[in-house]
This record gives sequence, C-alpha cells and structure tokens, in this order.
Amino acid sequence: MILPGNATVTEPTSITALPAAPLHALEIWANPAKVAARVQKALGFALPAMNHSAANAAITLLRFEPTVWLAEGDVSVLADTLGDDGALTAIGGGIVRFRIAGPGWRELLLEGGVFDTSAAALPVGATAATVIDHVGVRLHVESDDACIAYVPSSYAQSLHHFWDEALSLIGA
Amino acid sequence: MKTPYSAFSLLRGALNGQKHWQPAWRDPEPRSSYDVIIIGGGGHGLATAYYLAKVHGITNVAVLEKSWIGGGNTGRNTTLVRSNYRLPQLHNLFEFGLKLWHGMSDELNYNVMFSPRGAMFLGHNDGDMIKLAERGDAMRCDGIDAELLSPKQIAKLEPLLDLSRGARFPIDGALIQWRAGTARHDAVAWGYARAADALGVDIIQKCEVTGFVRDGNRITGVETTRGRILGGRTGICVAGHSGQVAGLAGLKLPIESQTLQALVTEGVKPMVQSVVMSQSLHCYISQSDKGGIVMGGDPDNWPSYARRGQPTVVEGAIAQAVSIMPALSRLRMLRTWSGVTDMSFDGAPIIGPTPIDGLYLNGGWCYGGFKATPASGWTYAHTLATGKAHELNAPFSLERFMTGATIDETAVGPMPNHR
Amino acid sequence: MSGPARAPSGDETIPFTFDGTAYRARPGDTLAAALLANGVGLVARSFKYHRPRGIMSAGIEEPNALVTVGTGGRTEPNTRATDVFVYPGLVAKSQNRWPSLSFDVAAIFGLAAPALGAGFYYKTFFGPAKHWMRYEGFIRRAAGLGDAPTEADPDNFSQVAGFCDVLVVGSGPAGLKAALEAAEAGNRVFLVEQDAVPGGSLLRDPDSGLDPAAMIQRIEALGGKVLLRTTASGYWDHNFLTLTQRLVEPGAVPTNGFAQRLWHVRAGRVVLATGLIERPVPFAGNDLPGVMLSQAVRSYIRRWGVVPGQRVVIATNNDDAYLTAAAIIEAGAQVVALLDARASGPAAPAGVTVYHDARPAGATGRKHGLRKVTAVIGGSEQSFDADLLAMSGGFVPVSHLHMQAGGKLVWDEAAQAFIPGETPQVCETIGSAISPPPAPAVAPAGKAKKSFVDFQNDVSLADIDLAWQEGYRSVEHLKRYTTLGMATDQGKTSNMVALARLAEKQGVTVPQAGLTTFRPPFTPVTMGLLAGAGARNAGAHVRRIPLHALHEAHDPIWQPLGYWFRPRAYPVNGENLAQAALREAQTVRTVAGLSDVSTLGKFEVSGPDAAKLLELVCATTVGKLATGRGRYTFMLREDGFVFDDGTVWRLAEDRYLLTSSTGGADRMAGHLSYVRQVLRPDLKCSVVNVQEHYAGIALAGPRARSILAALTGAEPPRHMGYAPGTLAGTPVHVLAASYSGERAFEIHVEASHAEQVWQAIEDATRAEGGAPYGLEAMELLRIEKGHVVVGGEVDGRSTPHDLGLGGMLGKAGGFVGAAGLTRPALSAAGRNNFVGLVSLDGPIPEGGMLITRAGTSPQGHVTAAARRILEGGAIALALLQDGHKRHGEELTVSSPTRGEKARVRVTSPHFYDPAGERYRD
Amino acid sequence: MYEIACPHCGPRAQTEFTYERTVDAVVDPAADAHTAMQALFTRANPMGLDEEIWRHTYGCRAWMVLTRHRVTHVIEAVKAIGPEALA
Repeated sequence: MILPGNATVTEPTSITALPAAPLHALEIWANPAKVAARVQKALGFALPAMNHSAANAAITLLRFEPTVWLAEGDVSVLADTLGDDGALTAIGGGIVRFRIAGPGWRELLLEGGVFDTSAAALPVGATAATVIDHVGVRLHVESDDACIAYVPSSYAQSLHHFWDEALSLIGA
Repeated sequence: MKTPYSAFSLLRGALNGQKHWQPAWRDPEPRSSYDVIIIGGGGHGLATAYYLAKVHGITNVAVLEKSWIGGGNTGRNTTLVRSNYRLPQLHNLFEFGLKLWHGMSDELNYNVMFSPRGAMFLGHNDGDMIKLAERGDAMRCDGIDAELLSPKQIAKLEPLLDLSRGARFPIDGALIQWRAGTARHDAVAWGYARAADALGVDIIQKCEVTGFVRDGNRITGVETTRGRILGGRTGICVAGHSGQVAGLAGLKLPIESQTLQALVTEGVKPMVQSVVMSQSLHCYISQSDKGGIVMGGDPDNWPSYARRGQPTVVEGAIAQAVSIMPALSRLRMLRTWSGVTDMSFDGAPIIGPTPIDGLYLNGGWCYGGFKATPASGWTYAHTLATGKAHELNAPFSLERFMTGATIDETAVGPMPNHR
Repeated sequence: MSGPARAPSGDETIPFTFDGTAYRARPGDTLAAALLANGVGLVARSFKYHRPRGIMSAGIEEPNALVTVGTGGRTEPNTRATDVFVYPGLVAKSQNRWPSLSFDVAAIFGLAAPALGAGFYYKTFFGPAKHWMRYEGFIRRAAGLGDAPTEADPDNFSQVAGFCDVLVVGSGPAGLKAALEAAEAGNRVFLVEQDAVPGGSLLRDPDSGLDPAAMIQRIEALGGKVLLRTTASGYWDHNFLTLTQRLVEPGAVPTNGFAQRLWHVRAGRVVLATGLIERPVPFAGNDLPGVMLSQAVRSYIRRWGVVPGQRVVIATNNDDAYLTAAAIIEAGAQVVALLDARASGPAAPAGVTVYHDARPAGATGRKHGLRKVTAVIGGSEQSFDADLLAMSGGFVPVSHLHMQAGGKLVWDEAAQAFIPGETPQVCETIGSAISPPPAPAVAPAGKAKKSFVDFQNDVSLADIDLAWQEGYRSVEHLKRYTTLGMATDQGKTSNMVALARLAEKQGVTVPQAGLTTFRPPFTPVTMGLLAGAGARNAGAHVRRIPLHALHEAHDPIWQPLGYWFRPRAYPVNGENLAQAALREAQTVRTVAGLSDVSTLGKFEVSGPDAAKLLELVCATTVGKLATGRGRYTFMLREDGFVFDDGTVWRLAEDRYLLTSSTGGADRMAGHLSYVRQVLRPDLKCSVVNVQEHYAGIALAGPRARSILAALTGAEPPRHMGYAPGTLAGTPVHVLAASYSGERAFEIHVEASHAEQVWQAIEDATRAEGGAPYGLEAMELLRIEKGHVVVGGEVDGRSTPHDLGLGGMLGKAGGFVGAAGLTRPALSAAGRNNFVGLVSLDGPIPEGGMLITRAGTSPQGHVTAAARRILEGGAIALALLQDGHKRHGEELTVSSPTRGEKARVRVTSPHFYDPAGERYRD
Repeated sequence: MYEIACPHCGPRAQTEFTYERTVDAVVDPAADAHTAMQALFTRANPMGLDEEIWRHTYGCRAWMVLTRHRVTHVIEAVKAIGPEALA
C-alpha cells in the first residue's frame, strides 16, 4: 500500500562479520592539549574531535567518548606519547566488527534504532555510538557505500540475525 | 437515609425509570474546623475516613480533594489485589488488607467487584523457582495462601501462555495466590465515599490544599482554594504528590515521583483467567470484565509529575507480554494512561507521624498502593485516631530511612530508578 | 436497504466472505463499502444489550461495524469494517453473537435494559467474593467482543526510526498543500495518511483545482516520504510521534514477512491537518442499521458508487448535509425529507422537501435497514417511510494529537465544538480542524432510554441522566460510571454529544461542563507491532559467551544467568543434572576440573590514581596490595549494604584488574563510571570494561598447579598471586584465586583466542583424569566451602558483618557506603546472619524457612542447599536472625509449598577446609 | 521520548540515556554520616525544575546535568560534568 518511492534499490545490501582486529581504548585523563600535540607529532594527524575519526596507514582513531578514543591498529607508537597523562587498554576481544555495505545501509541501521543515519547527520568519516534493538553499537562511516558497526561480541550473533531479517524491508 | 443497593431495588427501578436513587455522596460546603482533615480523596483517603467513622467513631472528618474523588492513582492502576510479598512486614500488612477485600462489597453495600481469580508469578528457571518457593514458604509460615504450580497446572489455567521449552523465557512453574485477584478500581473510591458520607464524613471536591496553618511545630489546619479549614489532626494521603504537599509544610521526603503507565486492549472474549506476573520479567497481565487485557510494566524510571509516559517503556512491557503469551499479538492496544507514583527509597510505603506535630503522612506506595487501600485506610485511621501506629504500620515509619530499618523487598537499595 | 446497493459493473473481481457467505468486492472497496454494495446492512451486535448494528460511518470513527478478520494467528478481532480494504480471500466474521448474527440469544439483555442502567452492577451481586465470581463469569462471557486468536502470530513487525523537518498528518486539501509547500522550501517532509489513497475529504467532495496524485508525486520528487495506510497514533514529548503503518491489510499474508511497521519519528515541526468527524444525532433508535452519518452516505455514493438507501431522511443542524442530499439525488435515490433543526437553511436541491425546526425523534427498522422515521416538526410529530437516515449533528475537530501534545482546546460557540488552541510543542493544526462549519446546539427529541450516545457500549441519554442523578457529575465520573467513551472507538462519535447533555443537566455551557483528555493511541494499535522484534525474545537478546560453540560440542545442560547462557553441567553416560554435577564436583575435589567463567565482571583500572579509585569503590583495603598480588573484596551501596563482591589484582605498578559478579556486571560498570566521573573527576585514572575482552577459564583441583605449570612452562603463582604467561602460544593472565576451595587458577585470555587455550587446558586436565565442570558443580563446591554469592547470601539487605565479612572492612573508612553502615539498624540485634546448616535427617529444601517449631514465624531462610561432595550428607547455607550466636542450635527448615521439612543444626558456613590449607602448596 | 542535547554528541533520543539521581542527592564520600544520609534519603522532588544527573550510557558514556521541568518535561539546560575533555 506504499506508493513507489523515488529511491529504487537495485544492488543488495550486505552484512559481513570482519576478522578480529587489535582494538584499544585510549583514555586521556590529564593535560589533553599536550597529549594531543604529542600524538599529532607521533602519528602525523590530530586526535579526532567527538564523533569523528582520523587515520594513517597503521592506525585509525575513532572518537566516541569525550576522553576515550577507540584505536584500531598498531598502537606501539601511541603508547610512547602518553606518559602519565593517559593509558591504553586492550578491548578487541570483546568486539565484533560488521561491515554493512550497499545502498541500503543507512536505511537498515534505522531498523530498531533511535539515531538519524542520514548523510547529513552521519557523513563519511563520522562516528556515533547509539543503541540498535537494545544493543549498544558504535558506528563508523567508511564511505558513502559502507559503514562499520562495532558490536559487543556477546550480542553479535543476535544482532546479525536481526539485521538479516530486516534486510527484506530495505527499499520497502 | 440512602436507598440501600440490592437486586430488588434495581428491579423496582426498572418500573420507575430508576428515579429513586439519591446521590452516592453529598456535596457539602467545608466547615471551619474538623477533628481530622484528610488531604486527598483517593481510595486511601476515603477508606481512612470511613474507618475513622466506623471503627473509631470519629465522624467530624473532612476529606479534601483537589479535583474529583478517585481521580488520581485509584482510578489509574491495573486493579491488582494480592498479598504475595516475601518480606513479613509487607505480606502481613497486605494480607490484613486482602481479608478486608474479601468482605468489602458487603461491608460498603457497594459491589467493588473484587474477584479472587488468583495471581501468579511465573518462574522461568530453577533460580526463579527457588525464589518463588522461598516467597511462598515465607507466606505460608505466616498463614497466607500460596501454592506452587507445575507447568501442567499452569497450562490448565492459562492455556495461552507459551509453555514450550523453546521460549526465550520458558515457563518452569509459578507461585499462585488463589485469594488474590482484581477489583473495580473506581468502585472502591465510590463505595468508600458513599459509606463514609453516610456516616457523616464531609467529602469536599475541588478543594486544593495550598498551605498549612502552623503554630510552632504543630500543624493546626490547612489553607485551601475554598478557604482556611482547621483540624485537630491532619493526614496527608496524596500518594504521587506526597513530595509536593509535604513540601508545603517544609518537609523533604525519601520519595521521588515517577510516571507509571498502563494500558488496556480492545475487549475480547475471556482469554486470561487469572493475573499473570513474572519473576524475571516486568510485565503483568489480567483481563477486565469488559474483556480488555489490562497490563503494565516498569515505571518510567526518572522523576516526573506529568501523567504522560514514554512510548518505548510501554513497548518494552508489551514485548515481554507477547513473548510469554503470543496470542496477544493481534489484539490492539486501545488506551494508555499514566499515574504519578510516589517512589519511596526502599520500595515500601510510609504510614505514620512526621517530625511536625499534628501532621501525618501516608504515601510512598510506589506502584503498589491500590491493593493496600483497605489496610492503608484501617491503619492510617488508627494512627490518626490514636496518634500512635497500629502494629501493622509501625515498621513503615518515616524514620526508618535514617535509622537503616528499611523494608526493601526488591533489595536494590535507595535509588528508585534502580528498582 | 433492500437488496444490493450498487449495480454490478464487472469490476467485482475480489472474492471475500462474511459469516461464511461468499461475496465480491471492487478494488479499493473497504469491507464496509463491499458489504453495503452487497446489500448487507446488519453486521454486528452491540456490547451490552446485543442490539443489531450496521455501518454508521465511512472512517476510523466507526463505533458499530466491528468484525473479526483473518484466520489462525493472523486473526484480528474488533476490526472496523470501514478500516479494512478488501483483498482476495479476506475472511470476515461477525462477533459478540450466538448462535448467529441475525438471531442472537443475548439480545434478551435488551429486554432487561430498564433494570440494567448505568452502573447497575455496583448495586447488586452481593455476598462473598466467590459468589460475585460466579455472576462475573457469566458477565465476562457475555462481554468482550471478538474472540482472541489462540495461535502465535506468524508475522514479524518492524520498528524503525524516522527523522524529518516537517511531519504533516492528513492528506486532505490542507495537508497536501502544507506538505508540498514544506517540501518545496527544502524541508525533509513526512506526509502521513491513514487511508489507502490520499485526498481525505477530496475523495468525497472533489475539487478540480487539487489533484492529490499529482501533488503526492511532486512531494516525493522533492525527497518527501509519503506514508499511506499509516496512522499518527501517538504524539509524545519533544515532538516525538509514533506512526503505525499497515504493510498489508488486517489478516493478509505479508510478502516480506512483515505485517506492519512502527515509526518512531522525531519531527522538527508537526502540521496537523486531521479534519473533522461528524457528530451523530441522539434520537430513539438512532443505533439501528440504516442510520448513518451524512458525510458517510456521501462518501459511499461518491467514492464507492454505493447507494446505501433508496428512500432517505436527512437530519441536520448544518449546511453540509445539503451536499449529501444532492449526492443522493445524483445517485438516483429519493430524499424523503430533509429535517433541518434550524429555522432556516440554504437552498435545497430540486426534489428535496426541507422541514425547518425539525428533529428526528424515533426510528424503527428491519434487518438490514430502516422502516420508518418519526420526526418532531415544529410542535407536531410526523412519520416518513424510509430505509435510510443520514444524520449530521455538526462536526468535531480531530484534535486528539494536538491534545496528546499537551495542547489546549478553545470553544467555538458557532460550531458547538472544541478547536485546537495553544500548544507547548512545535505543532500547528490547519484546515477544517480549526474551522468547523457552524452547527447550532439542538435539544434531542425522542425517548432518552433509546437515544444512544455511545453506540458500542450502549450508553444512552438516560444513562447520562442517571449518573448525574446519583452524583457522578464530573465528566470523568460520568465516563467511568456509564463506560461512555471507553469502547474501541474511544468516544470519537460520543464525547461531544455526552458533554452537551452533561452541560444541559448542569445548566452550564459545554466548556464549563469539562472535557476529557485524549491519550494515545489515536486509533487502537496492534500489540505485536508495539512488541516489534521483542515479541520473540521479550526484548532481551541472549548473550553468547565466547566459547559457546566449543561447549555446545559437549552437549551440556545450559543455564540462563541474566541474559547469558552458561554450561550448567556436562552429563555423560545418561547422567542427570544432579549426578553430573556431583561427579564434576568430586573430580575437582580429587583431581582437577576446568570451567568457563567468562561472564565475570572485569574492569581494568590504570593510572597513577587507580588505587585511590579502588579504595573508594571497594570496602576492603586495596592500597597496600603489592604488584603481582590480589585479594578478595566486596563493594557497598551508599546505604551500607553489600551489593557485589569480587577480586582485585595489581597487574603492574599502576594497573589493576577488578573482577565482580556476572549478574552485577552492568550495574558495577555504571557504578564505577559514576564514582570515577561524577564523584572523582579529578583522579588520574582510566576504567575500562574488559568483561567481554577476556574469556575466563577456571582450573581447580589438587592437580591444577601441576597441569598449569606444564602448560605454561612456568611455576604458577601462589594463592592470590598474579602472573602473566603464555599458554598454547597465547598470552594469558594467570590469577591464583579459588572459589571452589581447592588450589585454583583463573586464566584470562583475549576472547578471540580463547578456544585454543581452553582446548589445551581441557586436554591436559582430561589426561590427568579431570573434566570440565559447570555451574551446578561450582555451586556445590562454593556451598561446601562457604563462599557467599551475589543474589544468594549477598541479597541486597545484608551488611558485611551479617555475612561474616566485617573483619575485612577497610579500617580507615572513606569507601562508598561507610556512612550508610553507621546507621543504628545496620548493627542492631536481630539481623539476619550468614550461617551453615547441617541436616539431622533428609535433604534441606532450598529457599525453605527456618522455624523453631510449627506455627511460628520464620527466623530465617535457606539460601543454598547441597550435600557434602565427598562424604555425603545434606548441608546448606542460610541467613538466620542473630545466627552468628546460634551455632549449635537445632531448628526446622520448613517448605510448606513443597511439603518438605528437615531438622537442622546451625553451624559455621565453612564446611570444607575452614583453615584454607588446600590453597597453599 | 525526550530529545536530550548531549554536550558531546548533540541532540539524541532519550533511549540512549539513563537517569541517575538529582544533583542534591550526590553523596560526597568525605561527608559525615548524617549529612551523607540526609543527601541520600531526602529529595525536594519539586513539581517544577530540578537539576538531574543523567548519563549518555548508550552513546558517549559521559555524565551531564539536566535542568528539567517535572511537569512540562522541557529541558532548559544541559551541562557536561566529568573529567576535563579535549575540545
């Protein structure tokens, strides 16, 4: 009973679980500006602002919290910049990464959600932590065509199933 | 003298167009003073007035209601009546009330439609079943009925529950209290009002208390939108708004107000016989005489005085209900409504004196006040008549929070939003 | 109505059934239109008196024509025939009748009506509650409407988030214009229409200047989202709305598995173009099949080509009904009389006799329509032969959403209607809903008892009068006493008629009489839709442990623990749970066992102030812990009661690992965050939740040390020591902690590498004669050892002293809960203390009450019961009043609910190796 | 369903947040026992504005103080609290 919309979806939207990656929580508790300067010097890019990401070939930093960054990749360089102002803690074992790709990914992530995934609210490179079907999920927009979802391992299978079922609605 | 209610009188009315009925209660002007002033014309306040008159012979009593009687939480709950609590202070108080419920219609000559259809808590794993047995054993040792049901027995009573092993929360058994059930909530307020009015109590609607008359550390009356009214003893009985009214006397309470939502579906032919609750989940389900499935869940667990809920909270309760009773899926939610609850800081009510002389408090009922209506009224009447606690409400003092003698059934501590 | 009301055109291609009779509908027909077209006028029975009822309206306000649609788990009772579009194979049934719609035994209630007025049930059925239940059973069976389905719903329901700048509700002329304008201004627009086609009143009264289809196309081309068959059902705080969308019609099989969709929409601005609902006219017999709303008659004629009557009386107090007269004439039927309550009106179409100062007073009917209409014209009565009466008592603006949004209503005297006024939200109402046509108040004529106000609930003018007489005078009392407005139509057609009567009784104006509030939903919403995906899992996904698949290969008995599932036991050779658990526990006591403890709460706390934070959270001394050492700890709530326990380990100079209970892990995460960020934002530390990062494996038993030493190639740490290590080529943390009472280790490994570590430990353990053990064996072990468990002895009402942990409290204080602990009742006599029980006869019922003798109140209860693992004999842990002082006393454990009993002796709770010698090498 | 303007993330749905307690109910760990218990066990509970601590639990996990009206539910102000963050 829905009038045909102007967006016609031809390619499928897909959900792929990615292999485990080294992930660390980088927390800075003191002298944030000084640490930021040291990090920039070491990595060649500035610590990303809230809900943004930044990367070089070895490491991607994703900021979901005011004082904590998710570091994906090799953190050895980073470790030396922290001194007594911050710390790294490994957390990769507890997170499953999904790549949600295809033209319908933004629409799919609205299912069971509360967060606006439109390009205006969540552009390429942006990050956001939100809740989808009762599960805390962190998002990172890789490109216009794909988004990475960081999902707690214990919920990964359930959420994957939820998304699989909802796929039939995409474009509906 | 009011025409007593009876089948005969109804038939008589069939011939005269029911012209012989008088108003159920008078609409008196407030007098300048009363022996006892009860602030709040809900079920608890009206029951208190009735027992003051009936049991203690104190009839010079005013019940002051800011709006219309029974319009607060009395008219907004899901009408469950039970006494199946684990802690003795609670099950003893509620059991005293349950006994009064069983005779209430006759006592008041008003059919409050108390229907002891049984109230059960489902258990979903061995841990739940031990907890249910513990609760049942505690009740039984104190002379209160409780019975464990097997899944087979549950299936006989409630065949539409999902009793399959593959259920997300499979049903391993239940603890039922057969003497528990439901009642017609409005009728409880109206019945107590009619009976109290007949004994001489003044029920004064549209009379909001705006302040207290104070003489040193003693309250001697109230200021209202209909003028000053003096009273020997003044009892606050406005659960949901206790903090606000006590605040007029400068008191801060161990209470936070929260919104509790409930809903009813369109009517269908009988499908739920008893009251179904759960040890692990937070929904409760019963069916009204009109056929609507009445249900609720957790409160919106942040403070509010608005009778306006948050939709996803109700959706969560419905998800739980549909998961244990899948046949509810194609029924339709007809109406939602909300009440403002007094969330006390141990989950139990407060009935007793306050630090201010002449001022008493009955509140903090959280989401469970309706079932207590007669027990609350009885014990509060005792306290207002004698100035002392009845043995049943003695543990429910206001001091208990500072002394540490809290009565914490759900054992989650002082934060109501964790309850 | 006599015979079909629409001549066949050949378009009747859609087969459907009603009460088993096959009919055909045209595409676009609602069930109501199709039934009328087929000459079916009697479609339902009323709630209380089982009076015959037909179709009164053409929209969602329909109070009468409720049917059950669909079969099996898709059965939808109480579906308004006006709100379901016929699809091939639709199965509809009438309801609330027996044995049949045309002969309903319960219609006898109608004869008893004089005794069954408003609130009659409050005045009778006295006696014991059990007696009332007997009468009640009869009432319950007579009440209700349709039958609920008995099967599970086969379909899914979607819940989805939506965001827009402008949300327009209603696609009538005003809504279409507003939506198009907003879209052209560059806004993200949602346009919501509950009908299957856009247009609203244009479908009844077309306007050549407005083409709904073209306007919709334009809105969509501008990026707007148009949702048809979608109802804005709830308007909540902060411009949040819930929209319910039917993806398929009630009872139909969805193509993609989803029957409906619930939109959770946040809108920048809301435009309500919700239109009007026509008000019925009270007169005796106004509920009969053949009495319809005037605009509905026009809709059936113009939109569906259905002419619901051939000889029509029109009763009105406004000009709109004259348009209906014109439509009837156009359709070739006859307007027998147009009764206009006003002294004058507009010009009537040719062939229509208008009577002024004329009101309907009564009607009599046949099965599917009317026979005769009686009117009061001037001072005298006149009768008309008629098969249909089209009534219009004025119009009620649809202000439900406006009111849900917290908006005020203002009284429009000319229209005798409340119209939307101020609102606290970013919301406006436009179109006819704020400009209803004039329609003066009219005093009803005819017998009050048969003049229905709330049709579905059978509330008449006489019931309102009785409620008033008995003192139920506020509008809320009136509603509740009479059940007015409580039916499935939520009073859409009855509210204003009732208010007018109440005002008349009070001798005041309608706005002075009061107003009831509208609450969500606007129209009833399917429960399965509100449940969404949660209908399958109660909104609680199962949490899988990292080694789930590996355990599954052992075919264990699984145990739900919160949302987690953990292996409870690994039975072999047909063992039952108890046998398997005992064997596993004995293996741990005599050889070694391994167990999955991955779900433990785990937090890494690092930084120069890490110890300061832990000293605040933990009630035990932490600061003096040396690197490489750990200790047992517990945490208090601010009120002084124990709420969790665990261990704390100093992994490095400025890095600690804190473990806590599985069930309390989320709560502990919140607590740590609160303490660190709110209470002590100044601390230089980082708290990271590593619960899921690490899988945990417990290895326990007399041979645990040697097994581990061989696997890691290093001497394991001594009891309560920590060492990093490598196992199966994988870095691990080894914590020498014992829960079982044996020499034991927790090996924590990054979850993604846990399988190889578990496998290596299992292989080595099995080689020594050991085996994996589950939660049940763990419980046997800890009970015998006398360890408290959160959720058991740590019941949220116990102090450290109650649990025998008082000696471990940090002497310096300063931890969370230290203040609460000083309250007098926390150290008063009579508190429940942690004790052990030894049975003097049989097994001890877990959860049973401790009593001194039969008939006395309990003095405590059994928190956990077990048997001695090697020697046998029932033991238990308990909380007992003043229990610390009662060791040696004999008591009875009583479980009346299970008919079990045991004599017990109170002891220390530490049944096994109380000196802790087995921990040490 | 409120929309809460998280100081770090911008406007977000209430579902992502949890309420903790009012500001006046924060118990200073250094307070004497009586003061601490007074803070824990009494509330102004006004039928108007109050200051409340909420956490963006399912978002940035940060804590904040909302000045919120208990009847209209209007959120008049949101203030970040917690450790110093890099802007």
